[in-house]
Amino acid sequence: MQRYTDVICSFCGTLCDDIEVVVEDNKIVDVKHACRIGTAKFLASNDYEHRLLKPMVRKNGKLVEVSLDEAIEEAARILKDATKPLLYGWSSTSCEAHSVGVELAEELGGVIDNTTTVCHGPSVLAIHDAGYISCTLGEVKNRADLIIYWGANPMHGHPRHLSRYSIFPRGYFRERGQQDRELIVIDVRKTDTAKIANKFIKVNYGEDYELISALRKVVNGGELREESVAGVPREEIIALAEKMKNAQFGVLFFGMGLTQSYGRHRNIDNAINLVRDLNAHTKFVIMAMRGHYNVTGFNEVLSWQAGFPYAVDFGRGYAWYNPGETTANDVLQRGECDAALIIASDPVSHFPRKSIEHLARIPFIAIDIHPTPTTQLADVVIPSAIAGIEVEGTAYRMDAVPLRLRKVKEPPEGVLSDVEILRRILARVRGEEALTAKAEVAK
Amino acid sequence: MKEVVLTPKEQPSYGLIAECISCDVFAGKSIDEIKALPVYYGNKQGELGDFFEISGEVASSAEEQRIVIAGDVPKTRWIGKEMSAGEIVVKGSAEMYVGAWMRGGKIIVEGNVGAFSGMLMQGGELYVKGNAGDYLGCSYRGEWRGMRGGTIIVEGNAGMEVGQNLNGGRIFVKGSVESFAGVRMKKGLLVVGSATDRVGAQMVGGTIVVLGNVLRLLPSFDPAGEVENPSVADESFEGVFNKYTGDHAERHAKGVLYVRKE
Amino acid sequence: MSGLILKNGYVYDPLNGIKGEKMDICIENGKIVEEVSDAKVIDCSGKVVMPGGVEIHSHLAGGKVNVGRMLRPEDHLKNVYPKTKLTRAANGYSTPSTFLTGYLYAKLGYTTAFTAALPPLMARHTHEELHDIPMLDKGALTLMGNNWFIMRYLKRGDVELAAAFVAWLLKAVKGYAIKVVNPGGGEAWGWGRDVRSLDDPVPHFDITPREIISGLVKVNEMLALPHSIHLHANNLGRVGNFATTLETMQVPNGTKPARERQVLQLTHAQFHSYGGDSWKNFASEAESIAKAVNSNENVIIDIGQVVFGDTTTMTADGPMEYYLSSLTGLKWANKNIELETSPGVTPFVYSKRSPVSAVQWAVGLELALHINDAWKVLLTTDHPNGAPFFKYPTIIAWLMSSKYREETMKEVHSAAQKNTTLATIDREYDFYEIATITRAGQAKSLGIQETKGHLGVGADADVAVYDINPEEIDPSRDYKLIEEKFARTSYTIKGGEIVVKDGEIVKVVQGKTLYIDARVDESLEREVMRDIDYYFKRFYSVNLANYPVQEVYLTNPTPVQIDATNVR
Amino acid sequence: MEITLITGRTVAQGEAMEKGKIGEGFTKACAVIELDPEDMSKLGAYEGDEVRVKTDSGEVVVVAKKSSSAPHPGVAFIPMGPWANVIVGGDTESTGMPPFKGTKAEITLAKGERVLSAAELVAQIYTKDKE
Repeated sequence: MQRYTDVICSFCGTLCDDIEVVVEDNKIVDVKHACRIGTAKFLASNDYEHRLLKPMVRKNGKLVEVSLDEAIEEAARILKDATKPLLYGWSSTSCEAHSVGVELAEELGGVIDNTTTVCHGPSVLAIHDAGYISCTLGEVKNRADLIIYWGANPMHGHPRHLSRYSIFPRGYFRERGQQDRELIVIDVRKTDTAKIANKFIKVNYGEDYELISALRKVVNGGELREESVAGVPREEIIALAEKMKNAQFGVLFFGMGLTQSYGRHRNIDNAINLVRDLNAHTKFVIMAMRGHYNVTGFNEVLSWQAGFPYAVDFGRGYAWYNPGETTANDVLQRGECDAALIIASDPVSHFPRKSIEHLARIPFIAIDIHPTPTTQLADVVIPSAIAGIEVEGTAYRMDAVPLRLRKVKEPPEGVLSDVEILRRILARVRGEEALTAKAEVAK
Repeated sequence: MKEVVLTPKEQPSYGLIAECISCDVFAGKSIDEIKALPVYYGNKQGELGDFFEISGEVASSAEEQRIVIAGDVPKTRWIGKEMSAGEIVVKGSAEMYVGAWMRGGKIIVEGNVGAFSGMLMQGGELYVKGNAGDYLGCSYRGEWRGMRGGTIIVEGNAGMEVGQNLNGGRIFVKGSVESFAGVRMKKGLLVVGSATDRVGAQMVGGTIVVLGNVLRLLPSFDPAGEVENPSVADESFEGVFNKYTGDHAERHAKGVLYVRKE
Repeated sequence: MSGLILKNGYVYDPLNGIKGEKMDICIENGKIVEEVSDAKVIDCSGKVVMPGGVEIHSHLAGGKVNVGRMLRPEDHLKNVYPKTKLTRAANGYSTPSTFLTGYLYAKLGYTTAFTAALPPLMARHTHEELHDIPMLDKGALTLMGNNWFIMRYLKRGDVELAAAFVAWLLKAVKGYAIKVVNPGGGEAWGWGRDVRSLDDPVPHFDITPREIISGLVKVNEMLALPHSIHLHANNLGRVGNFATTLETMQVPNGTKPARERQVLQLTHAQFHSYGGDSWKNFASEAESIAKAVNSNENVIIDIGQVVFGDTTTMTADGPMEYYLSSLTGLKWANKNIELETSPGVTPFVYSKRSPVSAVQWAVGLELALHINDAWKVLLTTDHPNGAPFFKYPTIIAWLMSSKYREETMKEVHSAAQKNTTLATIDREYDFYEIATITRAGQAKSLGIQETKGHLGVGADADVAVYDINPEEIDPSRDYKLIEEKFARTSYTIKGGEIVVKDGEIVKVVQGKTLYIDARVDESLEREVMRDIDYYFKRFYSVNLANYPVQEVYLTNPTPVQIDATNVR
Repeated sequence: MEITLITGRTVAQGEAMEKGKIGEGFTKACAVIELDPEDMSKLGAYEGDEVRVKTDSGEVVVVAKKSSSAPHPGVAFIPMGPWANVIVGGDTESTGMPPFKGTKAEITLAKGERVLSAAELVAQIYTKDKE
């Protein structure tokens, strides 16, 4: 029996690093401190019945088991033959895998994009225009006295966010924890997070932008003419603006309630500017509630390697970026890509039908840890080891703090890490000798 | 003017980057040289002649050059990029980025244009008989110094964020526009037939004129009375307009919005 | 690896006192050697040969640089290079991609570069980016001027514990030196405030910037670290800040350096040499600062030169970036980092028509020209704050040619003429002085002069060969040629390998990463670990076990061993 | 009845997803629509009833569930997953982001109709038409 402490949970962007895991005979038998989802992820790694274990290639319409070398060879062939391959996913694997992925995209002259495109892509667009006035989560824990979640429901999406970083923990300047803080939730529904808030403000669907504009006008000394904006009475807006201005350290966490709804990136642009306005009065910061545990890491790697955070087209040998043109859903819906590699993501479950109709039509490779609707439609399926459980690597928390993922157990026999699989595909694309056929199990 | 005619053959599904379709590039070349100009699709490089039948007369200077695209080019991008003089006529619809970074001359599109057309224009005229996509006359992502000169005229409708970060020049959309027309506008003139909502969002300067309806105004715009036949620069607009200032979400905003009274 | 002989070049090697003598440089196994038998000969006749350039202060890598990239996609439409068989796709002007950063430095003849500000909690990120910067040996100046542990220890007078903490921190984050940015101001920014003088107390910590600086100077000399403390003083960029700067230079008075170097490097001094009392009468005080440097044995500066154009400012001085973005109204990024620091980023355009930019441009040059001893001046742009680093050739040309300065002066706002002394200066740098401020002096300040910044036997074989014939070119007159030739080496040799030829990358190599591995007394270490443990459990958002950076992140990790067991 | 459809994460969806998307748990967690109780009675639906959700992009049968976040009349929620995503709109309005929240949908009772599993749904809607 082996007990591991300080293990990092590779589920969501909260990236809790205090997990204890007990392993017996290469099986995780106990998980402490993790949330329901994190625990499920650790324990599910044992469940080989629900894991992908063998590489598969579609032959005569059916996926059949093949050797790893054959799967790699076929994957390389599909990608090499393509004129505009799309390399998508990435958010649930390590930065080391991202790094090889960027090199592969460059080599292929393909388009590389990650799930940012369907979560905080709009936030990135807003950052381009407005900037990003933020902090690390420890700052929130130590200093924040006013915490706002807007269009975010961490009780479901980031179950330990509240207890580790925002409302509940005791901090250096907030010794009494929750008693020293106030929680406000702004949403279209009274979510489970809203239920524990000191105040819930219900905004009409699709009118967040108007509410932010009204708040900014008040914060900047203007008068509000309307009786109510976005379903929120004027007095309440003025009171909220006052509360924000009078906080010692305020934080606005926002989620997909703002990025995916009407207004998209402009909701965030306006929200960042609200926070900027508040800095003329007090200390205020804003933070995106990033979903996948390493969605942020991909943005970091691609930015330092290619200059842009997501949705990069290497077609002409250099990076070209313009979301709306180079983003996965647009490339798919316009029917531009003629092959794809999907890794650590399940777009068939999570992309709109119009995008998947094209994906289903083109040859594509799926690399994942377990079967998904995406692997169901893929032409090559390559099982991979779980980063953060079976493989080490780097991941970036939602506040861009980088942590080293740990390894607590061996992957299933013959199953390689994403890094190793990608390296082999890259080598074959380059026409280099096939790496040793013997599965070199990921370190 | 001398005219070169490009008759489209089959368009690639990948999107065709044809920034060489510009009077500046064509002028002074032979037809064979024009046929051999590079175009890009996916990870491949091809020649303009692979996708167009090319004939006609080449001028010695851009000013004297006219290019006619004799049909729909729904996958062709970047027509007239950085063009400084001459005329391009598209007898059909084109895709994204028509007239991006254009500095002079004229582009006429008889059909529709895709998103990001007129991006960061500095001069010249882009005339669209059909509709325009999103981000007409926009800036590039993150660039706060947007379109700063020239004129865009669209007879039909346009999409989201017309004139985003507009920093000079004029945009006229005779039909309707989607949300966020004139978002983050700083200078210049934007005239639209009608608008849905969030007109002038985060604008700090410049003028927007709506000749018809606005579905909903932002709460951060303030009424500033009625104006009859307002004129902006050398353009005047007939009728009685409600004048608003904004966007007062921004400090020191000096944007002006006119909406014609019904 | 066979040897190389660089034959018959004009060698400028200030650390060895060589001033343009025609010499051969022999290379074997990555080192400079006395002689070599089996060697490829490179004819360097009619060419200048210098040690590889050393960069002491450049925002090369890390969270803040990447925030700059994410903030500015428009910056990455410039300087675009498609991939080649050898090099990766690369782009970016003020915030180049990592690969481009390496390639561009190599083309300038630089072979070593230190990143200016590593925030400890984000250290892994900095090292990940350094990993992807080829061509250079690297190190990281580590931010400590607003660190809670340090402020608490120094307040209590526990200099030994502070030293033990610094030793632990440098090893944990694989850092190289003590960097101090707006001491106290970074913590105050946690509440949206700043400190504005050396005696302004830091909120809640009851310590002053003066105490932080003098304490860290003591710690640095106690540990006898190779570099001195590296200080970004308070009030950066503020009108009239020279008074604070002058006062700051007096803080370490009486301190004996533990090594042969300064005790204080005042970084990007250009941004700290301003007079006047409003933007309307903004003026240079470079002469006063230069005088103070001339008469102070303890202090050297790097200039932080401004070159006109569009750039991205980034610093751990959070309140300053807020202030700057409030002046320009441009987009602004901020990132308070728990218990440690508070960086910010905002774009900036230095315009020739702006009186302020014109004065800023002059101030940097004035500093370099008024300070008599070139060993006390290091060439930097505080990349990318004053300008991108690849503008160095322009600055070299300005320093070597008063005529070029006059020409530029004509193009810029008259404030440069009226409110600075630049127009009155005739001094022109020679090649020896240029080699001093770009290599030798930088290596000496960093304490790496045994192997870097010179061409004596035993040095690392890092060499730059420029196509300049000092007997034919008159830099004063041929300044455009100087600008051109310093931008593209004939050869850059890194660790004995030719990596650039005729301004093009011919080989991509991975450099070393230097970091400090200082050993302190065990009981002292135990004591400091108890505090570290306590603070991590309560106030950090990551567990202590997950904080230190593993060596796997470093390219060719090269610890610099320091025995500090006598501290106590 | 017309509603505005929003989609997003839930703990149950996250947990089920990590346990594998082939099992019944995933269907249970994601093939549901959370409705405002008033909307439910207007529709005549009870907890556990099948309803058909139809948009411009397609239609899907899911199970009605009383929302615990009510009141939010006119707004309904389906957890992210294949059921939601075969009916959300596609147009990114040149931003890259499809409209995952805010699709107009028509819901009708579909008592007794079978709720497909993820695999069945995918097989029904998407075809591999190669070779």
